Amino acid sequence: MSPLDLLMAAPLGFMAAALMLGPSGRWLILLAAPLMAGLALWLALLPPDAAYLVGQWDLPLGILLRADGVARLMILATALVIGAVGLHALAEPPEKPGHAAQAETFWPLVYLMWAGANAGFLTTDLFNLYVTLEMVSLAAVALAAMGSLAAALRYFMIALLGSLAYLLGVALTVARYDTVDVILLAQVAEADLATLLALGLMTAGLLIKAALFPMHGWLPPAHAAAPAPASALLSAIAVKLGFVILVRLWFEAFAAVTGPAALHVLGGLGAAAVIYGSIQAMRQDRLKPLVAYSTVAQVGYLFLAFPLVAGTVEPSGAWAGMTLHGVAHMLAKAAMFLAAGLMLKAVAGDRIADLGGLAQAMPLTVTAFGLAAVSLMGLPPSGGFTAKFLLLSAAIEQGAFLYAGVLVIGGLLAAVYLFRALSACFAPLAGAGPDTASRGPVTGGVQAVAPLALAGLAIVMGFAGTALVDVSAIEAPWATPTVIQPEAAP
Amino acid sequence: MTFAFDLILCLMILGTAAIALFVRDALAAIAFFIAFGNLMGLAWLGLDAVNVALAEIAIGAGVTGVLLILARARLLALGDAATSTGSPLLLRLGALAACAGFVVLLAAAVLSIPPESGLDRVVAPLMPGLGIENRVTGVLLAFRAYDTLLESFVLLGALVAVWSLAPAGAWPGRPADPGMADAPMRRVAGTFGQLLLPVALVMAAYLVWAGSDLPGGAFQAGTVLAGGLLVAGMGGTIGLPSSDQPLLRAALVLGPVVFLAIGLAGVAAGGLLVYPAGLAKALIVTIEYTLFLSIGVTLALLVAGPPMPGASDPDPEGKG
Amino acid sequence: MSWIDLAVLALLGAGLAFYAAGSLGLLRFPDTASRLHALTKADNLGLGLVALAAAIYGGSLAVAAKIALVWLFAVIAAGTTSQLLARRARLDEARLDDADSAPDGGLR
Amino acid sequence: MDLPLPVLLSTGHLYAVTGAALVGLGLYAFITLRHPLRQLLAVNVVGAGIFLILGGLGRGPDATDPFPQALVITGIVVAVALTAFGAAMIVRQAQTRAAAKPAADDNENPAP
Repeated sequence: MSPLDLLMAAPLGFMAAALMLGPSGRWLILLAAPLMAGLALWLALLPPDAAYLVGQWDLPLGILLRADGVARLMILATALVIGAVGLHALAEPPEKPGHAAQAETFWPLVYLMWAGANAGFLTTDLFNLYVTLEMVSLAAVALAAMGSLAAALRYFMIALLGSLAYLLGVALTVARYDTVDVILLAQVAEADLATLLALGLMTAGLLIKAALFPMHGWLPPAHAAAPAPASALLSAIAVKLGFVILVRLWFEAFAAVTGPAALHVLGGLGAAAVIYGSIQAMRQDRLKPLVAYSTVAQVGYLFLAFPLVAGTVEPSGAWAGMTLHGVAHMLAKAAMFLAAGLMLKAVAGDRIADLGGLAQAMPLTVTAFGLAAVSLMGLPPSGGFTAKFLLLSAAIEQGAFLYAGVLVIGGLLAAVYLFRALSACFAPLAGAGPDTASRGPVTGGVQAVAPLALAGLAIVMGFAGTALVDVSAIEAPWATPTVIQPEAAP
Repeated sequence: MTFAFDLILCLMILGTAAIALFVRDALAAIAFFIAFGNLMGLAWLGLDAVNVALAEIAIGAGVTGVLLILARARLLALGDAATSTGSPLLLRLGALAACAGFVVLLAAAVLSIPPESGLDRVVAPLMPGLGIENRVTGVLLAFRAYDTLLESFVLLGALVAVWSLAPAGAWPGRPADPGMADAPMRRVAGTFGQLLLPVALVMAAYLVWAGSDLPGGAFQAGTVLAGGLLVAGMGGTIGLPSSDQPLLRAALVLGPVVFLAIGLAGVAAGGLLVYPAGLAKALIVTIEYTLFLSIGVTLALLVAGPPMPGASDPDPEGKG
Repeated sequence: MSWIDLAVLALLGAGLAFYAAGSLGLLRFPDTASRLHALTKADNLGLGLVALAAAIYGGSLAVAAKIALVWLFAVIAAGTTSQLLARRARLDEARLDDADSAPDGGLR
Repeated sequence: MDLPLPVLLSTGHLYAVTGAALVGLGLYAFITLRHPLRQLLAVNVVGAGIFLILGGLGRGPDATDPFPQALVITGIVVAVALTAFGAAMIVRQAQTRAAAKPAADDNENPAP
């Protein structure tokens, strides 16, 4: 047994078990959360060259699973996020009142997303990635539909278009190179029309899934309307798989084909996303759209890092900054959506102005929101700070002052919109509002601890900086080209 | 097949596609889509890909067609005729220019790649080790079994996603009856269903068995089973099952779970989805038989849609 | 060209002629009943002739038996659907006589 | 019965180019059509076009590559799964909208 297969098999097993158990399938999360966290930890501690061929069928035909640094960190963060979100959802039902179907189907869908995300982070096969992408997208749309059917339908249609663009790119790649393996492609890819079109199509499709500006239109309504646990999973997991596939494409499979100009297009879109998303977040009156637009901005940083990684011969800093930013955002944003959900349940409205008095009424939850905000703003000491610091140093080192400026301004803008929400919590009750007694219970319990734990982890990441940087470098494409030599087929 | 045949077929494919996309009336569009799917099946025959031809006609034209017809009927009952309405001229012109340019680019890229069966050379020498002849089945159930394993869970997940749409108060429950409301029509369809369901079962079982060596396989067979179940359901031969029936749930997860279990058992022989020497064919056939059953039931329920309130029990016998 | 090829060609030609006639009837006849009349009669015969041609061309009893099964099921399916279509058409006519009413699901 | 047509393209390229044209047609329809059910149909046409590109370019002189064939079968199954979910969402949305409207018309009950 190896965590490389169990990380995919266990959630699928839980999915089937949840379907068999029906309404009581929800309790499975008590088993799944620690088990998956253990498996993810096991994966993180594997020797650096951990990889194997499924079924021992050799490339180019077979499928290689590989535990590189990105996969290790993403899978660990996924386990922590889904585990915490699941425990939260156990205590705080995710469904609309009376929707027994949602209460029951929530769990198999979560496990499907879990399996898809883990399988996607581990595989180096572009077609296999298509299937995992669909696992995650399907679950994501269904979870979004639990909040608003209209927003989910829009998300679905756009995601479908993204899938098709990606699939068309994969089809051209298969035809051109007779392989869809990232590692093999890196050795043979040439800059001809078919290859460039394939890369362009795959990139366009994945940018839709990753919700990079200006393809972000579907995200705010879907994420804002979904139930809090679903929003947390959408922002933390669903968006990240698209990003990781893009990393595989741009820095590995087609690294020899991509030019600096194209990388700067991605970086420029990322920079625009940071500014645009932040400004939109500042303009929101309601809490969940604010948090959703913050995702649009935070996704921008991931792509702003692309030219920084490619712009130097020693990209370990920028690479780690990019990866750690992804991880920190997963933890912090999931924490923030869960906290926001609890806060909105406690007050009557959904506006930021309605949050007055919550700091006294539910201190744990507001603390979680605040800690997550610290990481999202990039204040020390937090994972967000480590990531942004690494990116900023890379930008300054390379003389990319435009990107450096966006990094700084983005942090400031995040501070503006997040402090607005936070200070609303500390504001006294609005005069004519309901009295404090009616402001919901002072929730302790798992539902309040889960976001606090996630936000705490986002902060603690800041203290584990060097260790995480080392993990992120495992089998990174720019590192020493230790070509993976899996055991040959019998 | 000659070039002339291929050319005429391709033109007919494009023609039916264009009508299916742009005709005003939704039912006409779906009818042409089904014709388009059947012609696509012919195209796959022209490409000597019989496995895909079967899948395309059964799933691409058949199941998708029924799915769309049923959705259109349910929309029509709500007063939504799903007619295509024109969009602004400027949008159409812009889209036309963009799509035409894109097609030219795509066609140029396609023409720059010489058609060849490159991986056939890799697949062919590996087949004797599996003990089956059908290379496509070999790829689906051995060399790329991991894709197929995940895909079987995608299908299951799609049904869960459809179920999640059940309105408040309808869970657990049955999908809205897709059957004929008119009693004489129901009788006619019922007679046909009684005849077709056993035939479909036999036919599907044969398709799985043949799929080892001849064109066929679990997906094609599952679709045939789904077709039989649907026709039987429309005629009232079998009642639609309630979403919480344990037997139904077991039928749904059986195939994917057996596949997963065999995959994990492979670890004993060296790794995920490794088939021990000599056992490959037996394991593949086991996977395919359980998978086809689950696929059949899943596809039928996918077409039927989410449980709805007031979908009463039309037939107490439950489902087959 | 052997006499078998000739027979196959002749059967195919006759089958296609029936199909063409049936399609023409479908397009030109005024009401559903007569359209169905043209379609089912001509198509069943056309299919029979084409199937016969294919069976002869296949040259083995096993192939011929399979084609016979295909033909049988196609005929049963065609019979069923045309009955359903005819019933549907009658219901629609009755409803039109009743005066206009709410739109209704095509499958019901 | 070879017609005196010049063979402009190999069989594989002919089908692959047809696939490319289907992708373009479907994409145009997806952009210009307003009704989600029609968009879903357009998506299926685009998918069929992509599959045809895969199949056509896998067409060797004497065999068609089983690898793209298997990918196409996987793709067809994923497509029908997504189409079913999409159709169900479209119908449910229409039903919720009809139920939200006052019962002015007699289409109130969410019939199949």
